[in-house]
Amino acid sequence: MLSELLTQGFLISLLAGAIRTSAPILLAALGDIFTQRSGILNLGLEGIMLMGALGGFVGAYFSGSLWVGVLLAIITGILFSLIMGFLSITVKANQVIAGTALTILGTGLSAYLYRSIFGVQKLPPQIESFQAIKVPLLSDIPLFGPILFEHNILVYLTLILVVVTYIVLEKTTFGLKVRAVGEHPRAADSKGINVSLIRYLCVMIGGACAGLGGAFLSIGLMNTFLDQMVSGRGFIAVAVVIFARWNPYRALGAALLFGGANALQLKLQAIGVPVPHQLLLALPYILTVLVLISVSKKAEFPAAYTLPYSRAER
Amino acid sequence: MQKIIKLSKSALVSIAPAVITIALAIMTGGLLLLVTGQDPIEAFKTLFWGAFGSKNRIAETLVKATPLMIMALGTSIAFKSQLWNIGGDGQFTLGAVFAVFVALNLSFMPALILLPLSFMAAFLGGALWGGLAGALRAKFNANEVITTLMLNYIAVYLLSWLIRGPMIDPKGQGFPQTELIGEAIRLPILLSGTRLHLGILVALLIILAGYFFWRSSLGFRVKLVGEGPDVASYSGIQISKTIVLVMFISSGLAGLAGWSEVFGIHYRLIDDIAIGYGSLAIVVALLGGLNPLGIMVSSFFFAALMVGGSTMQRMVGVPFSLVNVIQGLVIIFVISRIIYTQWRDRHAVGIINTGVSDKSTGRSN
Amino acid sequence: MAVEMQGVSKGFKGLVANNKVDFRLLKGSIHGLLGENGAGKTTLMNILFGLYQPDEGEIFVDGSKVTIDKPSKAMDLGIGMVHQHFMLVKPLSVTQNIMLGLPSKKGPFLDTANVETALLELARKYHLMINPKALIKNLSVGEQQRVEILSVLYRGAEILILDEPTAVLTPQETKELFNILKLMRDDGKAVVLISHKLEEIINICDEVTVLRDGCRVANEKISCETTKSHLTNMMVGREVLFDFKDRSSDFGPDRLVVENLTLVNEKKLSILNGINFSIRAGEILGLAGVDGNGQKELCEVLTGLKTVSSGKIALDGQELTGKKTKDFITEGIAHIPEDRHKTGLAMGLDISSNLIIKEFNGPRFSTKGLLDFKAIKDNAERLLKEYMIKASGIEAKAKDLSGGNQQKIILAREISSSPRVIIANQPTRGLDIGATMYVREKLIEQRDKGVSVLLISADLEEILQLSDRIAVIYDGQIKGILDNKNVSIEEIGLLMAGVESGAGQCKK
Amino acid sequence: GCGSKEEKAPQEGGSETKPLKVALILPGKIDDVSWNQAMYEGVKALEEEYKGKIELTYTEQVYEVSNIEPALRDYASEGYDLIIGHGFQFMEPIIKVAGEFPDTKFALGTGYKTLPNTCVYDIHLEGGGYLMGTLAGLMTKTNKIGVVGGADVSEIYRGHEAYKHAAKQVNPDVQIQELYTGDWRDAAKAKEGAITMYDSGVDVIWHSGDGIGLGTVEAAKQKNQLVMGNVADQNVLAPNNVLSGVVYNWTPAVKQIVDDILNDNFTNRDEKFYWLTVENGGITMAPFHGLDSTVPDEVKAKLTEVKEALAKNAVEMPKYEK
Ligand SMILES: Nc1ncnc2c1ncn2[C@@H]1O[C@H](COP(=O)(O)OP(=O)(O)OP(=O)(O)O)[C@@H](O)[C@H]1O
Ligand SMILES: Nc1ncnc2c1ncn2[C@@H]1O[C@H](COP(=O)(O)OP(=O)(O)OP(=O)(O)O)[C@@H](O)[C@H]1O
Ligand SMILES: [Mg+2]
Ligand SMILES: [Mg+2]
Repeated sequence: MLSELLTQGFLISLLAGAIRTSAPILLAALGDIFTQRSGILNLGLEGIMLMGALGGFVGAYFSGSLWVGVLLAIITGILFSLIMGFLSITVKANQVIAGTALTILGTGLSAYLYRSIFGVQKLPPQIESFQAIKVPLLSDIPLFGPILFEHNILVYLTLILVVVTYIVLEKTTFGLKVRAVGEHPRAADSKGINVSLIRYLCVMIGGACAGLGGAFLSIGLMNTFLDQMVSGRGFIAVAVVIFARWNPYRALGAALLFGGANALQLKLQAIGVPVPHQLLLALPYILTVLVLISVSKKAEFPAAYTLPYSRAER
Repeated sequence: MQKIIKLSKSALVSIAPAVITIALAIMTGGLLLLVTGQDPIEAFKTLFWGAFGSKNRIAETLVKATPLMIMALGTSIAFKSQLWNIGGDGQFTLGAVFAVFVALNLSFMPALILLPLSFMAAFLGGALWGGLAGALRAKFNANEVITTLMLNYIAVYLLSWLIRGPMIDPKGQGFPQTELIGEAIRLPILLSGTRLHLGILVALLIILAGYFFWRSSLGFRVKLVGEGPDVASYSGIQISKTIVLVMFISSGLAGLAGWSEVFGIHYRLIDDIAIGYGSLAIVVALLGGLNPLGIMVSSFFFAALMVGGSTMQRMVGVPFSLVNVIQGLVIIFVISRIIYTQWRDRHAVGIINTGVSDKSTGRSN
Repeated sequence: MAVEMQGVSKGFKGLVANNKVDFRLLKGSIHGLLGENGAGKTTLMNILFGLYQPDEGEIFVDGSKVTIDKPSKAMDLGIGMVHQHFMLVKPLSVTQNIMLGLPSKKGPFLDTANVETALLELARKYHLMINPKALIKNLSVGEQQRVEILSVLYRGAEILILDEPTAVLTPQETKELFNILKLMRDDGKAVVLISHKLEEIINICDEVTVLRDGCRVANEKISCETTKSHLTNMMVGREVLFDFKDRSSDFGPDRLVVENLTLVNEKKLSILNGINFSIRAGEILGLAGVDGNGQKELCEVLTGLKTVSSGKIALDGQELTGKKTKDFITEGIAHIPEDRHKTGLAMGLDISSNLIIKEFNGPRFSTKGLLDFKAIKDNAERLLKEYMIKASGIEAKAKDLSGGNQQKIILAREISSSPRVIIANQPTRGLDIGATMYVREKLIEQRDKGVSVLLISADLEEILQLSDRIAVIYDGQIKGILDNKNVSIEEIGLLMAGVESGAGQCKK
Repeated sequence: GCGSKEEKAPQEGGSETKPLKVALILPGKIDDVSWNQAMYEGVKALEEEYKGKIELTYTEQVYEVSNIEPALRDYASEGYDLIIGHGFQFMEPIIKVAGEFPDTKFALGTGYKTLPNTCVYDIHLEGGGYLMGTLAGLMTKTNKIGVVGGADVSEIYRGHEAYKHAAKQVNPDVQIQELYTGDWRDAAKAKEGAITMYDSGVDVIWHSGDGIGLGTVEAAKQKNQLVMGNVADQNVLAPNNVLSGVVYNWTPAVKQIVDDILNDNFTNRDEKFYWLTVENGGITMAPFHGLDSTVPDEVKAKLTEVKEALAKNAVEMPKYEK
C-alpha cells in the first residue's frame, strides 16, 4: 500500500486532481476577494453558486453551446448577487442574515426551477461538458505537463483570473477605491467615491465569479445539474478568502490546499488506508482549521468589514 | 390618553411594514406557484391551516419552535458580542451526542438524576465544540465564521462515524443508529395525541433566563465586548476570557437544543438530526432583534412557516424546494421593510421629527 | 464672495443642530467658526461639504445657487474639508490616499509615480514635508493632518474647511499650519477654521461667525480690539472666568510611585525607557512632551492596559505591577484616554451605559449580578445635568453626540468614580472654552480632595496653569521634572526637543 | 428469507368498493436516479396496473427526520389505507404512529421492527452487488476494480460487500478499491474519486446510485473506461462506457403488499418481510447494449450461472460485521 503512495503516477494524479477540485472554489473566491475587500461578508455565495450552476446548465442545454452556458451563469450570478447587494448596501441589513437568506433562497429556487424547466425524467438531461485540453508542447513536459496542462479551459481561465485579480486590486484606481471603501467608507465618501456603487460592483463581481464557479461544476466538471451539487463549496470559498487574507495568490494556495486535501483523502480511501472513511472525509475541514490557526495572527480584516455605511450616521 | 394614541399609532406604524412585507413575500411565492400551474390561494390556505389548523398542528409548530428558540437565543448571545457563531448545527449535534452517550452509559441511574445529567452533558457537548472555536479565536485570532463552519462539517462526519462504529446499536442489525434511550428519561408529552413535549417549557424558561441575562452584569460585559476590543479592555474586561465564555454559553445552548430534539422526538442518534436548524436559528435570532422576546416571537413564526410549509408540500403537492423559496423570500422581504422606514423618514416633514427610525438599521448593535 | 449659505437648518432625531443659519465666506480670507460643543459647527460644514443634506436653506457658491448632495459635488465646486476626525485610509500610503477617487492619467491604472512627483512639488510650495511612500498608520497625527491638507490642495480646492485642526497639534505644528493657511489666503483661497482656542482665532482669522444652540448669533470682523472675553461672551452668553486659586492644601505622602518602567513592543523597540517619578496625594503632575514620545503607552501601563517589560508601579505603597486592568480600576485609578472614540466610549451604547462601563460589576450599579437600572438612570441624569452634557436624553447613543459632549461623558464617568489617581490624557481636547474651564476646575477640585493627577496635554498653557510640577517626556524617557514655581516655556521647550538641562531641576 | 408468494385472485367486486388509498413518503427526490426514483416508478407502475384498485399520493424530499412523524400521522388521520415510508429512518415513527392507527397499514423500507399492521420490505442488494462483482471481476484487464458509494448506509454497503466478495470468487487476484463521498449530491467529488481510481489502473467501476453515480459515469466517459450503473439502465448516459448495471423494479414487492391487504392477508401474516430479489424479478441486470460484443461468451455464461444460483438462493454471501 505504501508503495502505491510513492509512485510518480500517484503524485501526478493527486496534483492534477487537486487543481481540478480547487478550481471552482478558487473561482468563487477570487470574486469574493473583491466583495470582502469592499467590506461585505457574503455568506450567500453558496446560493449564488447553485443558481450559477443551474444557469450554466440551462444555457448550455438549450443553446447547445457551452459558452452560452458560461454567459448565462455569469448573468445569473450577477442578478442573484444583486439581492445581496440590495440587502447589505441599500437596506443596510445585517450581512449574516442576508447571506443566509440568499443561500436558502438559492437552494430552493435552483431546485425548483430545474424541476419546472426539465420536469421529472427517467435519466437526467445531459450536455457535453468542457473537455480537457492538452496544451501543445507544455503538456509534454514530464511531471508538470500532466499536472498543469491537461485541464479544461475553465481551469486555465481561473488561473489567469488570479493574476488579473491581483492587478486590478493593486494597480488600478478601481482596486484602490475598493480597498478604501472596505477600510474607511466615510473617508472614501468624502473623497468623492460613491461607496454604494463600488460595493455594488464588488458584490456583482463576486456574483459573476460565483455564478461561473457554479457552472464550473455543472458544465465544467459534470454534465448536468443536480440539487445542491455545490455541496458547501460556496462557504469554503468564503473561508478561503479570509484564510488568504484577501490576497489572490494566497487564495490560490489556500484553495489548492483544500482541494489537495480532498483529492488526497479520496485517494487514501480508494487504496484502503485503515482509517474510518468519515475521518478521511473530514480531513479537508480539519486541515482548514489547523492552517487557519497558523495564519490568523496576521489577519487584519478590512476595518469596515460587515459594517453598512450610511452618510447620515456617525 | 395622548400617550396611548401615540403608542398605538407607533405600534401600527411598526407592525404595518412587517405585515406588508410578509404579504409581499407570499405574493411573490404565489406568483411562482401560479406560473407553474398551482393554485396559490389553496396553497397558502394550507400553509396557514397547516400551521394552526388543529390542536395537533399547533403542537407541531411548538415542537419545531422549541429547538429554534433555544438555539437562536444562544446565537444571539454570540452575535451581540460580534462573534459570528454560525456553527449551530455542529454544536446541536455534539450536544445530542454527549447527552445520548450519558443516557446510554449511565442508564442504571434513576431518571431523576439521569435526566438533569444528560441536560448538563448536552450543554457541555455543545459548549466544548463551540468553545473550541472561541478558544481558537481568543488565542490565535482564528476567525470564528470559518472555524464554526468547518466544525459543522466535522461534526457531521463525527456523528456518522459514531453511529456506525463505537455507538452503534448492537441490536440494530447494522443500521446506523444508537440504541433508544430509556423511556423514563424521554421528555414527557404535554398534550396527549401530539408530539408536544416538555422541551417547550424548557425553551421558554431559557428565554426567561435570556431576559435576565441581558439585565445582568455578565450580559452587559458581553455587549461591551461587542462594542470593540479597545473600549472593552479599557473597561477592565478580559476579552479573551469573555470570548471563550460567550462561545461556551452560546454553543452550550445549541447543545441543549440538540438535547430537547433527541430526548423529545428521536430518542436516539441517527444521521442528519441537526439538518438546517443552525441557519434558521441565525435568521430567527437576527429577525428577533437579538432580544429574547423577539426571538420567541420569530421562532414561532418560523416554526409555523416550516410546519405549514411541509403540510403544504404534502397536501397541495407544492415541491419542497418552493417551501425553501418562500422561506428565503420571507426573510428577504422582512429585512427589507427597513427601506420603508427609511423612505418614511426621508419624507417626514419638519426639522424636528420624532421618528422611530433609530432602531431600524437592522444591524445587530 | 466664495460661499453664501442662507437660512440653513438641519435636525437629527429630535434635536436641532442648525437653525436658519446664514453664513458668508469671502475669498482671500480666513473665517473663524466658533461655538460651544454641540453648537452645530461641524454639522454646518458637513452640509457645505455635501455629507449632510439641509432640511431647509440655500447655498450659493461663487454667486450661483447649488445643491451639494454629495462630497464629490463639493469637490467639483472647489470645496475641500479636513475633518475633525481624519478621513484617511490607514493601511494605504500617503500617495494612495491622495490619489483616491481622482481620475488617473493612465486610464484605469494607477499613476503612482507621477502623483508622487506632483505631490512633492506641492508639498514644497506650502512647506508641508511628507514622505509620499509612508503608510498612514505609521504617521503621527501632525503628519496625518498634513496629508489631509495636501489632499485638499492637490484637488485644487479654492475653499478649505478645517474642523478643529489644531486640537491635536503641537504648538510648533500649529504655527506651521497657520503659516500654510496664510500662504493659501494670499493665494486668494477662502478658509474656514473651526477652533475652540480663541487666541488662534484672534491671531489668524479675518472674520468670525459664532453659533449658539444651532443659531447664528454673531458675525463680525476680527480687529486688534477683539478680545477673548468678547468672543466668549458671544459664544456662551456670559463671561467665563477662571481664577487661579492658590493651593489651599498641603501635599500628602507619595501616592503613585513609578520606578524604572520600561516597555518593549512586539517589534522589540523600546517605547518606555526607564521612567521614574512619583505623584503625591493632592498633587497634579503635568507631563509635557511632543505627541508620540511614549505618553499613550505610559498611560496604558499606568492603567493596566499594557504590562510593563520591567519596572515597578506602586499605589500607596501597594505594588500593582503585573495586575490586570480590572485591579487598576478597583484600586481607584481613573483614566481619561486619548482616543475617545475607540477606547473611551462604547459608541453604539447609550449615555447611561457609557457612564457605567467601568463599574457595571460594582456595588453601585449591580446587585447579585443583576444591573440596577434605577441607579444607572439616576446616575446618568445627575451627571448629565452636572456636566451640562448636551444630548437628546440619557438614551442617546454616544456616537450621536458632538465631539465635546463625548469627552464630557468620559470626564463625568471618571471623576465621579471617586478615584485616588486620575490619569488624564488630553482631558480638554476638543472642548469649548466653558467646558475646558469646567474640567480644569474639576481637576483642581479633585486635587484639593487629595487625588493625585497625572495630566498629559499637548497644550503647554494648560500644563502651566494646572500643574504643581512638570515632567517632560522625550523618546520614552523623562528628561526632567521641574517645579512649576520657577519654570519658563523655553526651558520646557528645550527638554521637549530632547535637550537635557541641568538648571531648575527639582529632584524629589 | 422471502415472503409467501401465493397469488390469490383479488376479491370479487374489489373494483366497485373504494380504491385502496396508498401514500408514499420518500426521503429524497422522485428523480434522484436512485433509491427514491426506483420506488416511485415501481409504485406508479402498480397504480397503472391496478387502475381503480389503488389510488396513489406521494410526498418527496422529507429530508428532515423530525418531519416524518407528522407526515405519517397526517396521512393516517386522513384515512389512507397503506402508508409507505421508504427508508429505515421511518422505522421508529412508523412503530409509534402505527400503534395509534391500528386500522391503517404501514410499510417500512428496510428495517427490522414490526407491528401487526406494519411490514418491512427490503431489497436483496447482495444479489445485485454479487452480479456486478462477478462481471467486474471477469472483465477487468488490469485486475483492479473499484466501487464508489454515497454514504455508508446499509442500503449501500450490503451491495458493496457482495460486490467485493463476488469479484474475489471469480478472480482471486483482483484488487478492489472502494470509497464513499459522504454525500449523495456531490457528483463532482464522486467523479474525482472515480478518476483517482482509473488513474491508478482500475478499469471497471460500479457505483451505488444517486447524483454521485452520475459523477462516476462521467469519469468513465472522460477516461474512456468501463462503468456499471445502478438502479436503472444507465447506458444512454455513456453508451461506450456503461457496460451494464443493476436495475431495480420495486413493483413486485409493492404488489405483494397491496395484494395482501386486498386479500385480508396483511395483519395475520406471520412473516412481515417482503423481499425484492433476483428470483422475483425485482433485481435484474441491464443489457450490454452496444458493448455486447466486447463481453466474452464465457463471461455471459458465468453470469447466467450466477443468476440461476441466486434465484435458487444457493449463493454463499459474505459475512461482515457492521
Ligand atoms: N504581491 C504579491 N505578488 C506576488 N506574489 C505574492 C504577492 N503577495 C503574496 N504573494 C505570494 O503569496 C505567498 C504568501 O505571501 P506572503 O509572503 O505575503 O505571506 P506571509 O509571509 O505569510 O505574510 P506577511 O507578508 O504578512 O508576512 C508568497 O509565496 C508569495 O509568492
Ligand atoms: N449624525 C448625527 N446624528 C444625530 N445627532 C447628530 C448627528 N450629527 C450631529 N448631531 C447632533 O447635532 C448637534 C450638533 O453637533 P455638531 O457636531 O455640529 O457640533 P459641533 O458644534 O461641531 O460641536 P463640537 O465642538 O463638540 O465638535 C449635537 O448635539 C449632535 O449631538
Ligand atoms: Mg511576507
Ligand atoms: Mg464638531
